Amino acid sequence: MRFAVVVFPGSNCDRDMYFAVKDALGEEADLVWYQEADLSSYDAVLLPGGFSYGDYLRSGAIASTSNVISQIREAAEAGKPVLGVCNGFQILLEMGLLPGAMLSNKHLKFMCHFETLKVENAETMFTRDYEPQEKISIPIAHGDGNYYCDEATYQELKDNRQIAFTYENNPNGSVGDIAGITNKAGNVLGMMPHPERAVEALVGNEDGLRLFQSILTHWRNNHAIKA
Amino acid sequence: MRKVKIYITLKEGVLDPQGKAVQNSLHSLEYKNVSEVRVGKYMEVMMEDTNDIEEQVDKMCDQLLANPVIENYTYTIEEVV
Amino acid sequence: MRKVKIYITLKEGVLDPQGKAVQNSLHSLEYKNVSEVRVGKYMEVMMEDTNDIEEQVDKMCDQLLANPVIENYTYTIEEVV
Amino acid sequence: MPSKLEISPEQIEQQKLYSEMGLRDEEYASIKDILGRRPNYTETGLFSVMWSEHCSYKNSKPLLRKFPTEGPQVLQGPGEGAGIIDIGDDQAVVFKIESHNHPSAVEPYQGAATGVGGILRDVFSMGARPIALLNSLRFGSLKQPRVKYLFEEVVRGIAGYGNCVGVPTVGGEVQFDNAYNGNPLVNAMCVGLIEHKDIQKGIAAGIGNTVMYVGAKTGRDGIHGATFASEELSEESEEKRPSVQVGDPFMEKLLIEACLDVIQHEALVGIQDMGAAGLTSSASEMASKAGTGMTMNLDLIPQRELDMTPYEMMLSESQERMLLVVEKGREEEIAQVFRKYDLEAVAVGEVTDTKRFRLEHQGEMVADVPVDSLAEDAPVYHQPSAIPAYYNDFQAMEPYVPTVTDYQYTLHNLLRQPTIASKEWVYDQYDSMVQTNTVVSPGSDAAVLRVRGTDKALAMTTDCNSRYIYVDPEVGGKIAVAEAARNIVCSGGRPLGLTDGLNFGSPENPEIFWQMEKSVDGMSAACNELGTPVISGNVSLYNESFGGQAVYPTPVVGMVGLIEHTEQITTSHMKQAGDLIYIIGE
Ligand SMILES: Nc1ncnc2c1ncn2[C@@H]1O[C@H](COP(=O)(O)OP(=O)(O)O)[C@@H](O)[C@H]1O
Repeated sequence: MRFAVVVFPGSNCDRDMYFAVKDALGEEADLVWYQEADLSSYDAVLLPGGFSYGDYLRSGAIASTSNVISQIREAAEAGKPVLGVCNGFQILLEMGLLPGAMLSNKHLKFMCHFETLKVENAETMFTRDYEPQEKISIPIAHGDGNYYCDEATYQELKDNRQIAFTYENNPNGSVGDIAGITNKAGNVLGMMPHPERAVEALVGNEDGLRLFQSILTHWRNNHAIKA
Repeated sequence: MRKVKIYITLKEGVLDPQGKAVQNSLHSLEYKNVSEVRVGKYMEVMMEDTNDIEEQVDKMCDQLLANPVIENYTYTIEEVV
Repeated sequence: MRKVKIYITLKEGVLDPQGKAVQNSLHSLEYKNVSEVRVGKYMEVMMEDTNDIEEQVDKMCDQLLANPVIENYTYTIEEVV
Repeated sequence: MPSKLEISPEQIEQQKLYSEMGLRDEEYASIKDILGRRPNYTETGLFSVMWSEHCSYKNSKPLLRKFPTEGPQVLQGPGEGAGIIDIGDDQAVVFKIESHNHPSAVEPYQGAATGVGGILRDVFSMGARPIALLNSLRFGSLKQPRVKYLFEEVVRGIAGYGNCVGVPTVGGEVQFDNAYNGNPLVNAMCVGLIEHKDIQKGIAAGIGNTVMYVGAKTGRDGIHGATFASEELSEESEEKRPSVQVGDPFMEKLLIEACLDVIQHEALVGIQDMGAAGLTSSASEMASKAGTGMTMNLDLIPQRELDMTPYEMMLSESQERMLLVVEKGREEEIAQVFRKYDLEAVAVGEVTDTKRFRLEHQGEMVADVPVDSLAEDAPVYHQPSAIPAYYNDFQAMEPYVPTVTDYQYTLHNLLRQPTIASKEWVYDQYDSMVQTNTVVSPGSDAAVLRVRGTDKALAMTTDCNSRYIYVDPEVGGKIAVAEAARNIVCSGGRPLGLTDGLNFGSPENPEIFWQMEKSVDGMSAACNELGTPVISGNVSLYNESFGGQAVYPTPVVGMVGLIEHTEQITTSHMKQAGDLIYIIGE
């Protein structure tokens, strides 16, 4: 399976994402610079964390107006897995692929540590290798991770089972303890915690690896069907 | 040349962690008569005049400068000599 | 009750990386007639009226709201009914 | 020669305007000797920054010579942007510590942030990818509102910059003491990883080659920052506020990636960052090191503000700028590498064989001085030293043995001390994991990062107990080095070498100079004993508050060690109930 890691000016978890796919998952990955990207030949699109455009104006806002965005939209519409982590999630929100918006953490501080997440929906293509309601430990590292949406949207997220992960101890003030959500179709996932930082026991744990494995399992099953 | 002054505020109902923090600090500095603080953005954009400048500014705000999910904006346009 | 609107801007000559990033982004969105963007803060403070309200606001700004090393501020005070 | 509006050379001499720029009478006289005439305004500015303590180490040079700087593992000792130590497999580790004390006292967020930015540039300008940041912080009593503000903003500034550029902040130390009430210390350390073949030098070699300017445009920020850093803090420094620089970590991130690309380009001859004293120091040092000269046309310098004078351009400390020397005729190839990152590389000058530093502006020659006179010929002072009265008093005292009756109470009391208490509030704000190499995060003795693609790891720490050093600088200096080495060993590593950040009061005070001398003696002795050479460092003097009260002598040690196999990594945390606890040593 081939993964594209889209690199924006100011992305800084791009290489981490690349190594997670290449070394831990053992699949193909390319770092693609936003201006030169041709995403059409990839099976999945990954938007890494970092501070695209310095997080100036609003996190993810400036990146969400760049040229590559239309290709990301196309990939999403084609049903390919699109994963946005941290700044990648913020970009997905700003471009409207996912509902809601990000505010500053409730205590206004950047935070970096492991958090316990609950897998709310273990049936998505990103979570199928987890147990329903399984608790996993994944690092967060963000200043603007306070997910906001209005009441009606929150109800919709719940009704459609779009909430993929919640925090056990909400660190940032997010509505409904939300840590990660998918689109309605289930092929676009945005999450603040960093699964790519949890793919090796030496530097943390392997709780995030199964997220990438889920994508792979899903893809293989699909291809087996087609073939 | 025009100076466009843009004011971006959080929508009512959207929690404002920064405003809350400022408000708390003001209280602890003994400004007891302060009852609410909201923090937004203020931008000054210098641009050459065109016929459709208002339309342009609206578009700029909708497209980039403000996030309609959480923010409102207003602006004024001034002449600069 | 008064609504104090406070505008905080970077002093002249102080680098505004944020303004520059926004400006570049507006250019690549084809707003070619934009020549400069400066980004500041806008605050709305609700406070009960007192005789020395201007003095109070000045003090608040100097002490907390603005960073006198790199920022300037102005404000207006409106009556709220 | 001078521009119309400028103050004339005669006025500078008669009204002693040079002294406002920090030059002494005898220094001005020797500049006149060197030039064979009176320096003009711009030239006086060039000398004033290059001959400041910050750039010339004129008061500390005699002491720095005492440090052992050699060893089989040392690839680059003091003198370049940062030192380099071999770690085998054609890889090396690059590191340095730097202070940003005075800027942080005036504007803590930006002061700390730009301190991080500066030390990063020192490391990636060597060709290394920055893999870790550490810091060493000193503040006064947290009971003072201003101190609390400084503490919070400094931490926020370090986080703001380091998190954005994507280099993990993995360790540090914080001490609170009244001695730092008026003058906080903010030292930042950066560690980088490099392949031997990629090691760069800041040299302007090759007569006729082109000098290129890359990065942020030059503004009026930080003008006289270097001399500002070499003066005692006074009421006046409050007025010098506009000299505070604002950092742009986003620009820095682009610069890191672009510079790491450009070092692979064969047309690149030399590269150096513009740190303290900006264009002046980077340009003159690059030429001096190569034994060449340089001519620059200041009209070509990218400028952020209107009507900047040569003086302002040459002394500006605008951040996120680099100076490159590239093969003549290949400028466009280099520019292209930077264009990918939306950065402009502009040709601004030429390497010459004149050994002179010449600046043109609007058709006039505005400066023409020998390159070496700026970079090499600064005066060196051997300050008098005197044993402080307090030292003899302390030495005469009987060792104090506290009587503890209620151990629990005493323990709780100790843990309540801000200096001893957990620093989680601080390091939780730092992204300590980005780059996914952090094996041991802040909270243990030393931070440990694996070297990707190998089974090796690096341990790193910053240490300095300034109260010990105040009481006995020589013994305290030994303790600082030994503590750092113990932290490395306890993490499974073998200490390789260290960088030092010497933070002291005014060297013109004999008692302070004595503190400097003795702590350097102590540190050197420990370095010799442990086989850990000093490969880089920084000196920050005149750390005194309004009343002239000096900070505690604070020579910070930043040490890096090598762990041969990741399985040897150990942490200081208790592992499980029932394990036995041993005490080793005295
Ligand atoms: N300013 C700081 N930045 C990052 N980490 C810090 C900072 N201050 C302390 N730490 C971390 O907190 C832990 C405890 O620090 P400290 O109290 O100085 O311990 P010790 O005295 O054992 O070295 C260490 O892991 C250290 O790296």
